[in-house]
Amino acid sequence: MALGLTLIFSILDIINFAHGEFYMLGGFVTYYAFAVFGVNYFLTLVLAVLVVGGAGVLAERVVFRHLRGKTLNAFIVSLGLLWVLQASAQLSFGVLDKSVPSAVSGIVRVFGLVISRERLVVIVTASALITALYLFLKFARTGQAMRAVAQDPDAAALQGVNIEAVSALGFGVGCALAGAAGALLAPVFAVSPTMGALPVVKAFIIIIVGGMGSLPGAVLGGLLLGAVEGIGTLFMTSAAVNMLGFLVVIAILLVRPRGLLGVA
Amino acid sequence: MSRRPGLSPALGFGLLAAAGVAVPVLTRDSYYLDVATTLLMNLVLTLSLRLEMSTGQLNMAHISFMGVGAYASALLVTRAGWSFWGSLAVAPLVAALVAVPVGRIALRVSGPYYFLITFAFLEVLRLFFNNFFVDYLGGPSGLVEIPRPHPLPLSGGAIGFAGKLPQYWLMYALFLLAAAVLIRLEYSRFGLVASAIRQRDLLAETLGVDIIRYKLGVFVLGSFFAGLVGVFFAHSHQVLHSSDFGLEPMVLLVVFTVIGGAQSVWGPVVGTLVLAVTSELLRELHHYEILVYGAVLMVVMLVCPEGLVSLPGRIAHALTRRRDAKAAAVGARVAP
Amino acid sequence: MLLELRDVSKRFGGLHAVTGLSMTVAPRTIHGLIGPNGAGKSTVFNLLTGVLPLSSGEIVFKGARVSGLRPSEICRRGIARTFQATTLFRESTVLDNVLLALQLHAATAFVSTLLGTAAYRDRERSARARARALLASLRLLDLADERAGNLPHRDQKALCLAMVLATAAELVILDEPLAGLTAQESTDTMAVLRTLRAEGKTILLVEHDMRAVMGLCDVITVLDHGVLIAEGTPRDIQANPVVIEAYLGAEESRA
Amino acid sequence: MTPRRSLAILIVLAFAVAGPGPAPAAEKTLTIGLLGPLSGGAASYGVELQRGAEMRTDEINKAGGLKVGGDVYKIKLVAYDHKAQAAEAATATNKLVFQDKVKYIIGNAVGATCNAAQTITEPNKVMFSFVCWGTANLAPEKPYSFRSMLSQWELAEPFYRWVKENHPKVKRVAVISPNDTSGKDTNTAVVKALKGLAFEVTADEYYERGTKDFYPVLTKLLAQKPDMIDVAAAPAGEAGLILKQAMELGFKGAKGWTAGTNPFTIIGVAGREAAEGVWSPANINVKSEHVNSAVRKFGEAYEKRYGEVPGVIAVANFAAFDVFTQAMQRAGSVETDRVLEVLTKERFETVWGPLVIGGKETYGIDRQFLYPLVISEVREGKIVDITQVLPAALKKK
Repeated sequence: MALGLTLIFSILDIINFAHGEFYMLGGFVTYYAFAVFGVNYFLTLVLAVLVVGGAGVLAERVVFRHLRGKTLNAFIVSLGLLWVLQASAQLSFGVLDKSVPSAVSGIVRVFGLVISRERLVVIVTASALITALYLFLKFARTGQAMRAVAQDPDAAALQGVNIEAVSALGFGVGCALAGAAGALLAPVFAVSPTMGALPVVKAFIIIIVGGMGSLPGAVLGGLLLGAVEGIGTLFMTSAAVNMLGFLVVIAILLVRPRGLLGVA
Repeated sequence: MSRRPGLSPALGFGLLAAAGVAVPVLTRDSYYLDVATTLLMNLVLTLSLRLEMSTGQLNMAHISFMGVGAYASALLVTRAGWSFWGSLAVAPLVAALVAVPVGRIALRVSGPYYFLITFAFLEVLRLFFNNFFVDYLGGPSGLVEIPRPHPLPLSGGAIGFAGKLPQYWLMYALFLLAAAVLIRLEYSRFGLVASAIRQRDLLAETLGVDIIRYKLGVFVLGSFFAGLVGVFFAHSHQVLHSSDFGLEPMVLLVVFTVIGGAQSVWGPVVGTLVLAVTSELLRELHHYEILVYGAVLMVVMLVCPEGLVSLPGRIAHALTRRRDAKAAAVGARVAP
Repeated sequence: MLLELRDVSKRFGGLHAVTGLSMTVAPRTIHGLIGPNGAGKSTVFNLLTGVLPLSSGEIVFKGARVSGLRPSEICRRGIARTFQATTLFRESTVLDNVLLALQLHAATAFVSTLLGTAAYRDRERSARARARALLASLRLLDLADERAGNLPHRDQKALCLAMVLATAAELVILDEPLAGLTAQESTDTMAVLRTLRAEGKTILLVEHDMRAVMGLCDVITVLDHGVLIAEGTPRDIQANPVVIEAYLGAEESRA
Repeated sequence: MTPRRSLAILIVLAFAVAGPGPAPAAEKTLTIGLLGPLSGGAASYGVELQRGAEMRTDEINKAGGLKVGGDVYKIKLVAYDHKAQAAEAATATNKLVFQDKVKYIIGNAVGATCNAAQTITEPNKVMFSFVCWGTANLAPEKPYSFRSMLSQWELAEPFYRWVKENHPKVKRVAVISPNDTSGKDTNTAVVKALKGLAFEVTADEYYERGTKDFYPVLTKLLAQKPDMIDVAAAPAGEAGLILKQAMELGFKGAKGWTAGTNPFTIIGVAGREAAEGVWSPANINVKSEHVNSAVRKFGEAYEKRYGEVPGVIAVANFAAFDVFTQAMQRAGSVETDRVLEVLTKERFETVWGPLVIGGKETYGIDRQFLYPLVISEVREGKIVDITQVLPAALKKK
C-alpha cells in the first residue's frame, strides 16, 4: 500500500488521495472472484493485481496525465476520484461490510508468538511483492527507466525514455500494489466501500516517516509505525497512540526533513 | 500595488458587500439565511487559506485554528463567564498564538513535506479536541450548550442574536472586516511579496525578504481569521465536535479554493460560491450527491486547471483565437 | 576594505569546493572572480550571500561579520546578487519585479498598509517613482507593464540588474552579467557597470568573457579547484604563468 | 475577475436564495424528514434508517394515505446526508425545518450530529427521533426528542443479570467500544451495570473507528485474562474483526455484544467459529422463529427490495415511523404538541411487540422507546433467540 503510494509520488509527484480506493477495489475483486464465484485464491490475487493495475493505468491515461507538474490540481482530482469511486462502490456493492472467508485457517506459533496462518500468508506474499518490486526497479530496464523519471523527468526524456508510458506504468504498478494489498487483506479484515480511508492515512504517515519517494524508506516506515502502535497500545489509549503516530511524523520531519531514508 | 489585469479591488469588494446586503433583502427564510451564513464563514476561511497559499504553501491544518478559536471561545464564555464580545476579541488571538509555535515547526519544511506535516498537525489537534480534557472540551460527545452571542447593548436598547437574521448580519460584519483586510493585503506590497515568494523563494530571500518570518506572519494572520470564524461558529451552532475540524471539512476548503483558482484573491470567492450552491442543489440527490460532486471536481480541474476564475478569460481567448484562425483562413483563401 | 573573506572553506561531504580562501574587495571597484569551470566561483557567491553556510572561516562586510546570517539579512546589510540564469519573478510585471526588489527589505508596516495612511501612500508613490527611474536608466521603461517572463533575454538580464540595484546594496554581485548577450549588448552593459562604479557602487562579478573581464575590472582574483591561485590587475593576471597553466590545463583536460 | 463576472455570480446567488421555494401543497401531504450518514464510514446506519422509513412510507401511501382526523395525508419522505459531521447535520436540519417545513424528523444516527440537530429541532418544536446513544440526547429540556431504540441504559442491566443467572462462571468482563459518543456512553452504562451486579471489569477499552487490526489492543486486553469480552458498541464489521482476531490470539471465553446491530454481518466477518456463542440483547433476528409475523414479513419484504437482511436499525426506524403515525391518528391531528401527549401516555403495538415510551428514571423525562428485549446467541452460524425480557415500564402499563 505505502509502497504503491510512494512509487506514484516519486515518479509522478502526485499526492494521490484516491489510493485507498484502489485498495478497496482490490478488496472487492477478491470478494467477488473468491468469495462469490469461488475462483482459486492465488488466481484471485493475480486477478486483483491485474484489474486494479489496469484501473490505475486507465486513471493515469484519462485523468492524471493532463495534470503533470500540477501537484495541487492532481490532489483535487484525486479527491474527486476518491468520492466517485467510493460512492460508486457504495451504490453497486451495498453499504454493509462484506466478509471474505479465509483461504487458509488455523494458527501457528512462531517463537512463542501466536499468528494466524492467513496473516502469515499475507506477510510472506507482501515480502515477496516488495522483493519483486525492488528487483524490478533495480534491474529491469523499465524499472530503471521509472527510477530515472522519478529523479529527473527531463533528463530521462533526453535519454530516450518514453515518459508517457513510464508514467502510466508507474501509476499502474502503484495501484496494482494497493490492489494486491486489498486482495491480501480482504480475508483478514472485511471489505467495505470505505475500507480505504484509514489505510491511506497510515500509508501517508509511513511514507513521510520513511522518506518520500524512497522504497526502502517505505518499508522501514511501515515497520516503525507498526512498532510505535504496537508498543504504544500497551501503555496508552488508542487515541493517544494515534496521536503519537502523528507526533512521531512531526518529530521525524524536524530532525530529518526528508524522512528517514529520503534524499535531499 | 501596480495595476493588474482583472477586477479592481474596490469594485470587487463593493460587489461582495452589496451581494451580502442583497441576501436578507431577497429572503428572510431561515434556511437560506443559514446557507448564506455558512457561505460567509467559508469565504473567510478560504480567503485566509488562500492568503497562506499565496506564498506557495498549502496549510492542511488551517481549519484546526478555526477549532482552536471555537473551543477557546466556548470555554471563555461557558467556563470563565466572559461575554461573547470579549471572547470575540480574544479567542482569535488565542488561535493566532497557538499558530506561532505550530507555524515555526511546520515552516521548517516546504512543498509536499509542508503539506504532510500540517496534515499531521491537523490530526494531532483533532485528536486533542476529541480525547483530551474531556471535561472541558466535551470529548467525543462534543461540547454542547454554548450560548448564542449575547445581546449587544446599544444606546437605543440591545440587539439580540437569537434569530438567524441578526446572526447573519453579525457574520456579514465579520466577513466584511476579514475581506477588507485580506483583499487589501492582496493588492498591497504583502500580496506582491507573497507572489514573489511563491515564484522564487530563493531570489526573494537574496533580495532581502526574511521569508520564514514572512510566511510565519501570514500563517499567524490566516489562523487569526480562522479563529475568528471559529468563534462565530461556536456560538451560532452552539455545539462543537472534533469532526468539524477534521480532514473532511479541511479538504472541502482546499477544494473551494483550488476550484475557484488559488492564483487570484477572487478565486476562493468564486469557488466557494459556486460549490456552495452546487452542493445545496446536489443535496437532493442523496446517495448520488458525493458521486456527482466528485465528478464535477474532476471535470473542472481538467477543463480549467487554473480554476473557475480563469474560465471567462480562457473562453474569450479561445473565441479570439477562433476568430483569428477564421480570419487567417479567409485571408489565406483571398491571398493568392 | 568593503568585503573581506578570511580563510573561507566549504565542503560538500568529502568534496572541497572552496579551500582556505582569503580575499578582499575594495570599495568602488569592479572586482572580477575568474577561474575554469568547477573552480568554485558560484560557491563563493552562494557563501557570500548566505545561500550556503560556510564550513569554516568568516566573511566580514563593512567591518561586521556577515557569515552565518540569513540571506535576507545579508541583503539588508548591503550585499545583493543576480543569479547565473536569468532568475526573476516571471509571472509578475517588470515594474512589479523592481518594486519587489525595492521594498522587499523595507520593514513591512502591517497597520499602515491596511489603513492606507498618508505615510504609506507617500512611500508607495516614491517607490514607484524610483522604480520607474531605474527602469528608465536601463531602457526598460517601455516594458514596465509586460510580464517579466515574456521579455527577451537581453531585457531579462537588464531587469536582473535593475532589481539588484533597487535593493540599494553597496556591493553588487553579478553572476555572468554578459552571458548570452550580443557584442553590442555587452558593450552597453559594461558601460552601465562603469557608470555604477562612478556612482559609488562596488561590483564583484563572475564572467567568462575574458576580453570583457580584462577591460572592465580593476582587480581580478583567480580560483582553481577552490583555491586562490592569483590576484592582481588585469595586466598582472594576463602575464601570470600559473593562471595560464590553470586555464590551458583545464582546456587540455576538457579536450 | 471582471465586473460582469461578479454580476453573474450575484445573479446566481440571487437565484440560489430566491430559488425554488416549498412546492405548493397538493391535496394533503405530510413531509417527514430523515437525517443520517448516507455516505462514508457510517453509511450503513444511515442507509438502514432510510430504508426502514421508506418501507413504512410506501406502506402508508399504497394503502391510500394516512387518515388523521378527517384528513388523508400522503407521506413524503425527505432524507439528507449529514456525512457524520456535526456542522453538516446542522445545515441539513436547517434545510428540513426551514425549507421543507417538516415537523417530524424520524431517524438520525451518529452521536455528535444529534446534538447539532437538537439545537434546531427543540426551539422550533420539531419532533425528532433518533438512534443516537448519547445519554444526554434525552433530557427534560429536550421535550421533542425521542430515542427509538433501546439504549445501553435499558439493555446492559437486564443483559448482565441474565448472564449472571445463566452463566455463573463468567466473572471477569472486558469491554471494548469505538472511541466516540456512543462508545463512551455504552461502555459507561455497561461498566455501571457490571459493577452493580458484582462482576469484575478487567478492561474498559476504546479503539478508533475504522480500525482493522486489533492485535495490539487485544494483546493488552487479553493479558488481563477476562472470562468474557463485550464488544459493546462496536459496529458489526468491527465487532466481527475483534472477535475473529481474539480467537486467533487464543481467546476461548464468552462473548457479548450489548449494543450490537446486525448479527448476520458479525457472523460473516468473524467467521462461524469466532462468532460462535455471541450473546446479544439488542439484535433483532427477522428470520427467527420467535419474532412476530409482522417483523418477519417486514424482513422478507426488505430483503426482496434491497437485497440485504435488515439490521436492528432498519427495524427500529420502521417501528418509530409506525409509532409516530399511530400517535397522529390517535391524536386526530398532526400537530406536534397533541401528538406528543398521546405518545407519552399510550401503549402501541409494533413490530417489536408492545411498546411504551418511558425512561424518566434514567433521563428525567419519558422519551425512550421501551419494548421487549430478546437475548440471542449465535449457534453454528445461526442466530437463536434464547429469552425475552420485558422492561419494567412495560410490565407496569
